Amino acid sequence: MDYLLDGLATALRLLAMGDAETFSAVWITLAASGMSIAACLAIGAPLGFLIGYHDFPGRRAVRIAVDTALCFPTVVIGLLVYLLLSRQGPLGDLGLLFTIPGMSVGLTLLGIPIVMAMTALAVEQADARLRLTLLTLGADGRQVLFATLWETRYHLMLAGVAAFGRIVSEVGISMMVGGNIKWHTRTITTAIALETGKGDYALGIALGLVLLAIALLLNLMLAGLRRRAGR
Amino acid sequence: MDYLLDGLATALRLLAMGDAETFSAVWITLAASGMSIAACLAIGAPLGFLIGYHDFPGRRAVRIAVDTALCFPTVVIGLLVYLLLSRQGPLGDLGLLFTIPGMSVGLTLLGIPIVMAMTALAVEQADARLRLTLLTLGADGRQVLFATLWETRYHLMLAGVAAFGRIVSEVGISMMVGGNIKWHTRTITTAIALETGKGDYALGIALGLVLLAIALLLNLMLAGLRRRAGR
Amino acid sequence: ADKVLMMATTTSTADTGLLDDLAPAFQKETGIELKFTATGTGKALEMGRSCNVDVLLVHDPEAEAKFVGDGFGINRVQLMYNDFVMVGPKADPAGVKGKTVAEAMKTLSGGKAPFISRGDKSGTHALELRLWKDTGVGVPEGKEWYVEAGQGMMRTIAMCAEKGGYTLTDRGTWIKYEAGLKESGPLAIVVEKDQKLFNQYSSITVNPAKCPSAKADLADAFTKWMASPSTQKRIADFKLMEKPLFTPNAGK
Amino acid sequence: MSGNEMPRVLPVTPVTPVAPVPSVHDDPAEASTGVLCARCHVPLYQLEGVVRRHGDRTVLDVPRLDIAAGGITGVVGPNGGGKSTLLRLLALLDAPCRGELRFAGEVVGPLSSARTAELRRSVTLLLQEPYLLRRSVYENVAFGLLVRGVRDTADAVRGALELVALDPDVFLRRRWFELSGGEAQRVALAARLAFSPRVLLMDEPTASLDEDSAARIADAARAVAERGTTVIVVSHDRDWLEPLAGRILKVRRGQVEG
Amino acid sequence: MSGNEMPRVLPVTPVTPVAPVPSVHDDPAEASTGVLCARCHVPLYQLEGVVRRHGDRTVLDVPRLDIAAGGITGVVGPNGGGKSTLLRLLALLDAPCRGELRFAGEVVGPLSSARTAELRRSVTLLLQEPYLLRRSVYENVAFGLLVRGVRDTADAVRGALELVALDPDVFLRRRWFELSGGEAQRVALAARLAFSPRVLLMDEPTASLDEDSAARIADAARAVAERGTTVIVVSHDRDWLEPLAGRILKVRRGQVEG
Ligand SMILES: Nc1ncnc2c1ncn2[C@@H]1O[C@H](COP(=O)(O)OP(=O)(O)OP(=O)(O)O)[C@@H](O)[C@H]1O
Ligand SMILES: Nc1ncnc2c1ncn2[C@@H]1O[C@H](COP(=O)(O)OP(=O)(O)OP(=O)(O)O)[C@@H](O)[C@H]1O
Ligand SMILES: [Mg+2]
Ligand SMILES: [Mg+2]
Repeated sequence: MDYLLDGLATALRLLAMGDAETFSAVWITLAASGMSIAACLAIGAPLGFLIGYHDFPGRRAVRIAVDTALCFPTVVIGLLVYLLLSRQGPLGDLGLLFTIPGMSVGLTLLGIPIVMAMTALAVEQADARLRLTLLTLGADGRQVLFATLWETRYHLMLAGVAAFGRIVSEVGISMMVGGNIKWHTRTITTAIALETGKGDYALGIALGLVLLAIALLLNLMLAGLRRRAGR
Repeated sequence: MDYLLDGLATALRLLAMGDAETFSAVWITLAASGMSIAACLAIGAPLGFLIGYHDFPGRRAVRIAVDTALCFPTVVIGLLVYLLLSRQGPLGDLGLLFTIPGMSVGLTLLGIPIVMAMTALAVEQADARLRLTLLTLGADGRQVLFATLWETRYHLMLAGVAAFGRIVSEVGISMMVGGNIKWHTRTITTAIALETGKGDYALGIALGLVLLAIALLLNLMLAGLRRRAGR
Repeated sequence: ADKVLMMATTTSTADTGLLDDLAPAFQKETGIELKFTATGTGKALEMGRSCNVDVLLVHDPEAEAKFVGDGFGINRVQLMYNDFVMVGPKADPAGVKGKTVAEAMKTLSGGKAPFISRGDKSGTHALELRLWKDTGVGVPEGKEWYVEAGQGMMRTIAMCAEKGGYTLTDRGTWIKYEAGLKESGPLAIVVEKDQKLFNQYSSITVNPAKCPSAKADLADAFTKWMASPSTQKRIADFKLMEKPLFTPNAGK
Repeated sequence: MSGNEMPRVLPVTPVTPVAPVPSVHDDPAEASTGVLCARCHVPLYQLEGVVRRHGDRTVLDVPRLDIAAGGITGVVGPNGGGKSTLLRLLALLDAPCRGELRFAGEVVGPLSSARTAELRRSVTLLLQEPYLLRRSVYENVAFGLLVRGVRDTADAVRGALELVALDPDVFLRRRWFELSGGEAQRVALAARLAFSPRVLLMDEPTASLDEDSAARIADAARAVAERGTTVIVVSHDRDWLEPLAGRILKVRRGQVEG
Repeated sequence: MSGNEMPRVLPVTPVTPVAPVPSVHDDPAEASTGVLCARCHVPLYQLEGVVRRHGDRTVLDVPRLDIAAGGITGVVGPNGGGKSTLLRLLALLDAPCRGELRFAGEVVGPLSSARTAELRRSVTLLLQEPYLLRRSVYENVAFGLLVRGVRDTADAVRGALELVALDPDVFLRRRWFELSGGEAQRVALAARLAFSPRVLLMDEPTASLDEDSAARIADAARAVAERGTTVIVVSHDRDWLEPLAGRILKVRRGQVEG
């Protein structure tokens, strides 16, 4: 288990020395996953509310489809987005292949089902009186949406955390769509894949620790927010 | 987008023809993820209950650690389990490297934080009267555990589905620990990674569709169960 | 940089660090930024076919010939080579040490020890398959001792060590593997310096007639720069763990 | 233990403005016909052949029922009789499985329609087991005002809390779980009073209240009724209800009498 | 609408066995001292200097209070007085912040200790807002028996439902959400009666019950008290409580009198 200690030492060194490659990867990771998680929540939470709150024909089918989408392998999402953004693909003219926004498209697709499924369940399992209370107090559709999401805010937060975890730790999409290009689209995870592929396990572990450190920091900030949001 | 149609056609052909390699990968995928998800639920749900139900010193720290663990890159988990199971590693004598049970160990580690986090939240956010009701009806510790998990069963189901989705779609652990050995440890996702690595996108997409078909089947079965479990 | 050249290449050129050494020099001398994505040769060729890159640096002569023959690429220039070695347990249980690669593979087909195949359609894999055919044994697919890994070179070597088997590897990855273990690993080179183990790298410009967006001018500039004497010397001087990895052979 | 830990019952003057929402009419007669009732002199609610089922169990079956605007109507009956079911229909939260419900002369359409949502805004229901939003008391009581676009909620919230005999200074900043059963019940009622609803439906508002508070709720009901609100209230407490209600409906086995 | 859609009130004979749980004593005097009380003639509950706080708000402050075993004790007082707080202490669900609570002569230790869990098994509390498990009525009522290892629950469950005036044939298979407010309240009470608790604490058991049902609950309380159960009941309904309770405690502003 020397690799672990080596990895820890290397991680500290990379961070302390301000290793440019590492910081570039950190920055790209944050940019790509930040954009994606924002899009995931903005799209996934309202959609999740819709399928958790309303009883429309085909709702069960949609729920099952969303749950199934949780099993979408990242390589396949990566492949599909690659084909979409590829120069000859339908969106090739946007020139998004091998760019951070391009990666974010794929990562957003990865995260949306998670946010949708968890929001839908939280809304569906919320106290039945919540809906009646909001309606009888005069809330309109949009107000019911926001008030319900606020009542289930801890579930929404976990949905965000889970989707973020999935996005920030995946490698297939970033690799396929981003191309793992140094200084441009190399994220921490694609760097890890590269280093472990080369057999440089200590560096791989070090980068993994860097990623966890970032995740820890973000979770600490969220815990602060959570505390503010009351019980 | 020819690849998509090609992929669909190939997927149908692989399944209809009973392609031996594909079925081997399907079987290995089901075996590895089945074992792992069972272990995840058996370990993660009680642990999740503990941190959601009890108020012990350090509970918040544990919750944050679990949320952070959601960001663990699969490559790093794969690497750690690889080092653990490799000949010179502490568990090398078990001979689990490059075997399905070995992969399951890594996949279980991947899934546990998801089950834990979601169970803990469900238990914590359950109606406060549930705890009082169970205690005052005379339930002992174990009975409170099971009754609470049963009351939050839909959350537990989603936790299972989400963890399964994560496990079945990941590629880093299966690749590192399993070794992607044909007929032995090649899962659908490692096969996809291999095929897309070769540039054989249609076959990659076909295998992805096979995986989704399996996931759909399992989710349909679960939806049946869910219906049985009442509202 | 406003002039950006997009290249797809094989993992070996990137993993050894050669391109990390060359790219900054290239930018400094020509003002062109070289962006490269490292994948298997198969996928690299596909990226060329789908017009997502401008130039390729790959090592599978047969597939390359087909790529050019189909009109996807032009201006294929051979730039350098390295060689393959066969590695196996230090104790050499199959007894192949010192043999030619053909003899060694015939011996291995007896099944005394596992043989780990890349199994991933990479350049290395293509060579291995060719060797099995040339020796007359044929590809031993499905045999108990024939392990088809489907992984990168480094992981295949690691698996070879775990399983106590034999495998074919490019010398660069082998040097890195050995260096990583500080020379205490269970494996050693058993067969090397056989001319059948020759590994040619070439660059190919993506055909602008098929891909209007491809920057053929920049690609040609890259090829020219790579083939220039100063770069060729730079390649010859590139060392990993004090051992040279690539032999330049542009124009030969 | 200091004095302000216990809710003090403050004096409520009947003229206290309940909320600064438009169209609080001084003339009760006008109020009931004003905004809502296009055709005047029409009963506020008209039910015809209204049936509510759960599965194959008919839980409410009302061949014909009119409820006039204004005044206080009591609803009594045994457990499971159908009182709550009736109130949820009147609150436009559930739709009849069969039959027609008219509100202020207008047939109520599908629950999800924009028009029903509009009509629903003038009606409010205090649930039998009230639910408080997971926020502060202040935010709970202000909610109905905020969703109506009222910005300045402070006075109305205080007024509403005083109406239900809760001291605003003690309770405004409490969070939803820091309340006793009866306090929570009264906060929920205050949340319904704050925005001066046209129709106030209350399902057992005094179930967990002490006698003093119950009397104060009766006063509050009278006060809002006097200002034009139609009040319909379910109660098992005959002694409390009878002096209050002008008309009493009996609901038993899904049938409405009286 | 057929007759069995409405709960029929069945006759309850006081001799109906509530549940086949061991140690149901025929002699009430013995019951209160039997299994639980090692040192006999000791009050069932002894509170000394017991204080409950929330933040810096003291919500209960009991310098000294004894409650004898057996009989029916009433608890009254204004909203927010501390009644529910007191009952939760007596149910061993909350611990005093300060002071000592003795149960059957034994000092109650930390809530999470095994001994407290054991003691808690002989006490049950009907919450002010009862919660039903997301299961059928049958499973709700049988739960207390099942966790005590009783396998054959059918008779006890039927007996308990009859005690609260719910027809088992109508309600046994209903799911938790298929109940009216008063029906749910009574199912929750039946769930507490089914396993013949030693101490039955009820927090406003009649809050949403009709008059008939309330009278039946009073009968049920008398019946279990006669068979040795100590009954402590909070109510705002003086007319209902006074004829029932042998002793009445007044809880107001966190102080207990009487
Ligand atoms: N979701 C449901 N599914 C099936 N039956 C239901 C449902 N909700 C209520 N019921 C039944 O409908 C009948 C009427 O219920 P309702 O809640 O209107 O009674 P209520 O008069 O308000 O009684 P209470 O005084 O107990 O509150 C009852 O028999 C009840 O069991
Ligand atoms: N979690 C809490 N945090 C802070 N204060 C609380 C909390 N729970 C209760 N209180 C306060 O404690 C006091 C006593 O509450 P308790 O529920 O015991 O009253 P009660 O006598 O049962 O009243 P009611 O008749 O309304 O049910 C009240 O003033 C209440 O606001
Ligand atoms: Mg009701
Ligand atoms: Mg109370």
